[in-house]
Amino acid sequence: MSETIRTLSLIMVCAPLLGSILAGLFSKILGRKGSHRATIGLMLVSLGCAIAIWILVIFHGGSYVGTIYVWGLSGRYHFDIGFMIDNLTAWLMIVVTFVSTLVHIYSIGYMADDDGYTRFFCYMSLFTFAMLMLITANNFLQLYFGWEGVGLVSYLLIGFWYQKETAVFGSLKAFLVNRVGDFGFIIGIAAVLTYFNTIDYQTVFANAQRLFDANTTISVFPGTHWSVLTVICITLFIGAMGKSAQMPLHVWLPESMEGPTPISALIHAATMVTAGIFMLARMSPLFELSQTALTLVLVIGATGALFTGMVGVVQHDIKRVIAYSTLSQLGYMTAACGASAFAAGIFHLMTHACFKALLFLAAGSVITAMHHEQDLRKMGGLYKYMPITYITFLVGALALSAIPPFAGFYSKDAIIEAVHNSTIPGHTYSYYCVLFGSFVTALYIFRAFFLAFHGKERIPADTKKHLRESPWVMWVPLIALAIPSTVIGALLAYPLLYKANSLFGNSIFVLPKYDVLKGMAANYHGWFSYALHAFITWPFWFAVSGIFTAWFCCWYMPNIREVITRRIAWFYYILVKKYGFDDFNQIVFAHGGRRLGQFFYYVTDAKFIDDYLVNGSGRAIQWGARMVRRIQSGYLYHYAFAMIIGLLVFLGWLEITDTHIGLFKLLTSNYFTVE
Amino acid sequence: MVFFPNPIPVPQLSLVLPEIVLLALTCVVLLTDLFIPARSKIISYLLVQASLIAVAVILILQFHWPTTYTFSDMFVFDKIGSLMKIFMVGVVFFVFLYSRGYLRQTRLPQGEMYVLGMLSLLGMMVLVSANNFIPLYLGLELLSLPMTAMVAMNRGSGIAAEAAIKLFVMSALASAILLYGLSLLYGTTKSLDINQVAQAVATMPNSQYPVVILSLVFVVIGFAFKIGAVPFHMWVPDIYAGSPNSVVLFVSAAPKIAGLGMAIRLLVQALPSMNIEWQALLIVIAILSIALGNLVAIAQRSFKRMLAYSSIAHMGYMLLGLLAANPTGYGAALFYILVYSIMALGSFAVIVLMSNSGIEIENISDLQGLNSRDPWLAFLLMMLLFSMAGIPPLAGFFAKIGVLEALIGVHLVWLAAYALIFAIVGSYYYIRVVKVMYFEEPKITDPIQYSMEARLAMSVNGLAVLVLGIFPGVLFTLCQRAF
Amino acid sequence: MTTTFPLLSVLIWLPIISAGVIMMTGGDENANWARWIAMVASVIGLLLCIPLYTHFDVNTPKMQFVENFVWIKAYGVHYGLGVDGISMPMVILTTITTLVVVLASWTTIKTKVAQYMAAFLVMQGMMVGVFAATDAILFYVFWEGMLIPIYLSIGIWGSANRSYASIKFFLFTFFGSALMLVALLYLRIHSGSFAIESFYPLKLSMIVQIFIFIAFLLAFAVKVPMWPVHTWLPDAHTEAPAGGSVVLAALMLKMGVYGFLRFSLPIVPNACQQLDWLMIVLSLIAIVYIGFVAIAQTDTKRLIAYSSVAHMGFATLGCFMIYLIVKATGNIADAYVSLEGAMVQMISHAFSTGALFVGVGVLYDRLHTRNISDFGGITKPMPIFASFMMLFAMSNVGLPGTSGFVGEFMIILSSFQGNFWVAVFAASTLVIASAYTLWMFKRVFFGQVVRTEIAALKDISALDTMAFTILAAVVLLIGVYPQGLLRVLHASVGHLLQLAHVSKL
Amino acid sequence: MISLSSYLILGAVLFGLSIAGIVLNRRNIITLLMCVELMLLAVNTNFIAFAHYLNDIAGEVFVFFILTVAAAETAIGLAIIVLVYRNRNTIDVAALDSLKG
Repeated sequence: MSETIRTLSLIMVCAPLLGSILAGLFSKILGRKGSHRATIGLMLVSLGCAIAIWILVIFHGGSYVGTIYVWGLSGRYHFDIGFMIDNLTAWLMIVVTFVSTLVHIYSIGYMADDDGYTRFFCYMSLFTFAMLMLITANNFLQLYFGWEGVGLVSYLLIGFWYQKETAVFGSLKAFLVNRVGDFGFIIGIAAVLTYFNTIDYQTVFANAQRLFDANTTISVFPGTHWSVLTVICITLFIGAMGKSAQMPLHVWLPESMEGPTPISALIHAATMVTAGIFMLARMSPLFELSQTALTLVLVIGATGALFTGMVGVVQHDIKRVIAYSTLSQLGYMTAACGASAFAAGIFHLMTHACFKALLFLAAGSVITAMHHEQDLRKMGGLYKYMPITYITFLVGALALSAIPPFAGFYSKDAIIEAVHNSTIPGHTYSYYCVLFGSFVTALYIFRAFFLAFHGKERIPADTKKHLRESPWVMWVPLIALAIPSTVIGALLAYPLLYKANSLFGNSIFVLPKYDVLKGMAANYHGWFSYALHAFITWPFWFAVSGIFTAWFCCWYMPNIREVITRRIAWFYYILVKKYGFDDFNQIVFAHGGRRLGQFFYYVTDAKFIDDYLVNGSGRAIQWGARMVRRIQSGYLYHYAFAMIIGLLVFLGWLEITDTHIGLFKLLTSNYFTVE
Repeated sequence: MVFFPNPIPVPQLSLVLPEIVLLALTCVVLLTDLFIPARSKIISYLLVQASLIAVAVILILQFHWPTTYTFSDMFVFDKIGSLMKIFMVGVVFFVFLYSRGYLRQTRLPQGEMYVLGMLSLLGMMVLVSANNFIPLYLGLELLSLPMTAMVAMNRGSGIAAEAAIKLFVMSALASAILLYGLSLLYGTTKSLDINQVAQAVATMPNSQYPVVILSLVFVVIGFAFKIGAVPFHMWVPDIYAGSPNSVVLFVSAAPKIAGLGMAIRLLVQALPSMNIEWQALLIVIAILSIALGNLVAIAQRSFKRMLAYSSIAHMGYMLLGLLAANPTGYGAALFYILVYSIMALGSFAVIVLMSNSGIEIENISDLQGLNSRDPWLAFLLMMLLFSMAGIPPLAGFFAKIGVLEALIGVHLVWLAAYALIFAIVGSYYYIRVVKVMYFEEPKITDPIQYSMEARLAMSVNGLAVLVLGIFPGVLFTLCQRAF
Repeated sequence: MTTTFPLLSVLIWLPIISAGVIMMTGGDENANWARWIAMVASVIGLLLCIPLYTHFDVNTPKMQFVENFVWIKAYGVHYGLGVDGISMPMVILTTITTLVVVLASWTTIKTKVAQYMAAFLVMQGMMVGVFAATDAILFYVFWEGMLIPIYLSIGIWGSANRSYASIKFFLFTFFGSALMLVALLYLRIHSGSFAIESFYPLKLSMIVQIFIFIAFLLAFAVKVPMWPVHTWLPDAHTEAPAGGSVVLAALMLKMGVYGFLRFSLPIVPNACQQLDWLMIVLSLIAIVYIGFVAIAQTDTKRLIAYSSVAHMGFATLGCFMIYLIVKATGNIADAYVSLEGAMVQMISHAFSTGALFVGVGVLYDRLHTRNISDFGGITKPMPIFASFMMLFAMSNVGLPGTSGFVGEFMIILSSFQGNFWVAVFAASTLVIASAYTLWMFKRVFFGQVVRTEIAALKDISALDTMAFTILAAVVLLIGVYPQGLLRVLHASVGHLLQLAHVSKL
Repeated sequence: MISLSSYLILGAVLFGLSIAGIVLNRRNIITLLMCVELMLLAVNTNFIAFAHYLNDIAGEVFVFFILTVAAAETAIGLAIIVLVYRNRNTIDVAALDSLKG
């Protein structure tokens, strides 16, 4: 069976690559239709394989770990390209291929008028390939390959409209911030190689406990002795912070909304940004052994969950609202991992992938209908024109707000509960963050919902004329996503989270002392009772009050927003300024880096080294040459004088050093033997 | 009183055949030249070249003969001398070849130039074969005096006259100093014969050392003057700059070889036991020459003056080989000077050839855009310049390697490093000339016109540094075996 | 293995002889002849590399394809050629690069075509000579001899400030190698032979080793170039014609690192160990400091030039991390990654940076400017070109899947084994390199087309596409399957590591 | 009897005087010519003294050669001085500085 899985995996991974190559290199031959047909067809192949693997893995207990080919051998280390197909991977590949396929289809409609149509499909398939490489990796090298690969495509896609200044700026920013994360990530990989002498997952995981027991430390700063595992985990987590947009490396994600909307759905909501979460879950055997790292993960995640959500409340761009929502939800997932509820994190990842992709695509549907107008202030009352979009957006919003029985409820509630039950340092703070976060979540998404679909119509007249529901290629994916957004929570909560032998199998490792989900499992009695139970829990009421507030402020009494804004102007200002992260980065890193570079270049390099040292020595030699040249005065007597001086100096020197006899003595003594 | 206790043995005239032939033919040329009209000067030219070829052929045929002393040991026939003579004759041959067109154009007297040149050549040949101070001195003077006359050959030029008087006074001073040294040496050793002097100095009581050192300093100065090493170099730039180009061509190459020959006779063969002392002197002279030559050359605008300073620097490098005071070093120095003579010949030849087209080439800027005007000539000059800078695979590089290896062999690593650091400084002015030739556009675009045989000679000359660079082995071995 | 066919000699002399033939085609009226002869010569060169690769025995560190004749008996100089795992890839690199240069210069060079092509073919031959020489003097001859054609190519076909740049380049490199010659002569006096391998077993005292090390360091550091002797490079690269920049970046710089591997490490291991901190610090300065300098550039070529310095910093870092690694882990086998990483980094850098230079050359040829601010929106009129450039930029940034990644990855990973902070500083290139590369890319290729000249541009020609395709293929191939390269290195690197750890006191 | 040293000292003094003459004289080239002759005479003194005291004839022979050469030298020197005068209308040593640097 493992051979079958191997073959299927290979097909699954390579099909999108092939699609990408076809759409990229042969677009002239294939044309627009041919390109999207090829890529979508191959995506379907990939999806089919993913499903087949999923069935094999989940229901038949299959797995595959092995090398596809040797990437490089060096010394006693080998770097391979290989697959590790287990339960975790199986779940994720379903998510990736599923969402990706839908987004491909959706893009036919969304990108219909764009010049870069084939290029777009090429990028998307390439992305899918990279993402699949990432999740199927059996070693850190391939993980890193996928990691950076998705980063690249993300960069390309954010800057897809390369003539738009904000888009290219956003793409550059996204790449650079991601690179900061990768910087940590590669250090983490280096540490893994150093201390485990391999970068294969299996060996690393198998030896983690031993390393922990041996209490190996590393002296990063002189005098400090930090546990190696902590250092590894924290550096790896820095990578995750970049990719999964955790504070303070979250700044790129809102900018990434400059890309086409399907991309926002696919990359910046459903899949790529969750790579960090996947990595945390994958590395659970390491993270579990470092409480420090877990605390960091928990606190950063929880902080992000609350504070980025709050920024979402003041955004006017519909996509940005959802983008901040993504940040917030990523915070939840991270916090879950920090609380050792990796399964909950992954589960939320999955539900989030569905409902967030749904929200984005729905927003995209709105945006196309509005002729690429994204400002919420110019919408309103859209429900009349776009019923399907309206309904599906509502489903997404409910799922996001964790209203039972929608999918988001099961995953998010589990996270909040897990954080609550966690025992590691920082859990109390984190609990309040995620708890209050659920209010914020409901507030911002329903604010957007009400502003867009309800209330007064603020749509420009000429847009209104053409306002209608999107074509079927666009709404079919919406429905296809709305269904799982509704049901998978109820369906999968038990088998994934609470079942004794969960569907994640042993791909996630949790130490008994941190196993919060196990405790929660005791209170879980089926999806329905769990949903009912929600009515007596805080998160639910926070969410409901969030919805209510949004309704009150945005639909029922829209003018009150003005009042509130004025009352808490300073707070509003902080939120609008996004806590100053952007300005800080712009001033300190972007400007500072450039200034530093200019200083190095103009002062140290050009002035000091090149002008003073290099050309300076040249000038010194020329000056010396001019000086020495003056000796050649042209006067005969000077020439003769030089000669005589030379004669006398040589004479004096040799006579004195050689014989200690003065010239006078020489002339007066009888040195000449005359017989 | 019996003046001749022993009858003088009959000298082996065959050994001096080249000198005799040269002298005889010089006389012939002198006479012929008097009687042929100006438009038929080609006859004397051909005669001169033919006689040089004849001399060269004799020299080559005699090359394998063993070392022999004759004329009461006043004359020595050995490999060192033969090798040097072959090169000197060859160089002079090329000098005349290049000069013909130039002399015709500038209306300088051709016949006189040839005769004086041949006499000077004769002086050089006598000098390098001398085994006694008397022929040595005579050779030296026979070399210098015609040269002085040649410098003054352009009778209408005040600069040439100035150059001539400077050369005259300075060389008179130098030979007087040399003679003074020789007189003291004679006083201590009671002989003018080089071998006997060597013997006498080797077995001399310590008390006489100061006098020998005194004479040594004088002798070294005499020789250092001849090759133009610092601080006895002052005449070199002025003479190069002041004389007609074809004379510079003559002055720059062959006499340097003779200068080394003189050093070998005087220092290596007459004063081998004083090697510590003259080594010390030569180190100082070499250090000064290398530094001053390379430095001041940078500040020059005149191409001839620049080459003059470059020659000073090159003499410094050559001395590095000599001061190693072992056969390897001498061989390396000999190789260096031979290679240098080719390089100097070639680079001055370019000015001579370019001067043909009317304008006198004086400044570096006159070479502007040579690559566009005459790519081949530019290429050859570039080869020569890079060779002088010591860039492989050209002959100059192996010449440098030879002397440096000799130096390192006697543990003077610091001196080798010093020499190379100044070689970098020196390379600047060579590549600056290449820059002017290649990277700049010419102001005058006319092609350069010169005769076919000059072109051929130039090619041989320029490619010689490449060929000698790729196959330096034969010549180098010859030089090494000479000692 | 030994063959009777003098493959290496042919690789050296075929281009040089072809250059002679090209020179005979004369002036620019026969430019096409010159181009075609150059093309044929370089293609033959490339084809000859196929047997070089396939017949190469990867299991031995010994020199292969050996040719050895007495060249100059009086000096004891041999015409000794041979390649091992370290030099063989370099030879192939040289031939590929030359072909690319010929293709890329096909239309851009319009004056003195014959001389241009000849210069580059001579360079190819000499560079193969540098990498294949087993005799120190032969090595030196090629090493220095190469200055002549490259000097001329910068000076004749370069842009406005070419004289200054070419002279600076020449003096810098000449300055560096002068003392190396002294060191080589010194070694020869002691070993009695100029064969490089005869220097390896020499016993040398520490002080002597340090002197020799410094002599070598000057020579190689200038070529690499390492901070602070790097300032010739931005000028030379900027002013050189596209082909010259490519050869400089792709090959000349490699000679420096190659020198470290062939001379410094095995001949003076104790001094290397003693002074490895110096090399590491200089390498890190190159990576971080030069990275920042690159950010400040306003000239595309200059930016890429500085990025070269930074990338070569990785190569030198890889070379000299070995002592720290072995000290930390106690196992020589651990140092392989670092050294092999350095090798891969060199080769990869050759292709990606070379390609970027070709690219800038393409733009310069059309727009006659190199200022970043004069560009903008190039992607619109030249999508194919932009795609290629994106690939090479990404390789420059070190994206996995491209060749640029492999070396950096290996070096960062292994330097961690030696020292945490070294790895941290080295890894900072991830951010810095992407900052300068992509920021430039953004300003050149993205954004609105503001100038009419840019809007009127046509996409690259078939020849350029061919050149880029060759480069892109190699970049991707190494990125995806570096083992093809690593397997060649393995035995020789192992041998070198052993030599580098034998005490010679 | 006059000792050898006395002759040598005479020679040295003559030599030194002539050198001083060359170095100090800034006016007339003719003086230079005379100084050169004087130097050769100093050398001749040395040779003859040595030849006499060593009882060796070679030194004296050498002196003859030196005298002959000196004559030739003077001839050439005077010719050049004439040339200088013709071209420059002066034989001032200090005026001969157009070649320098």
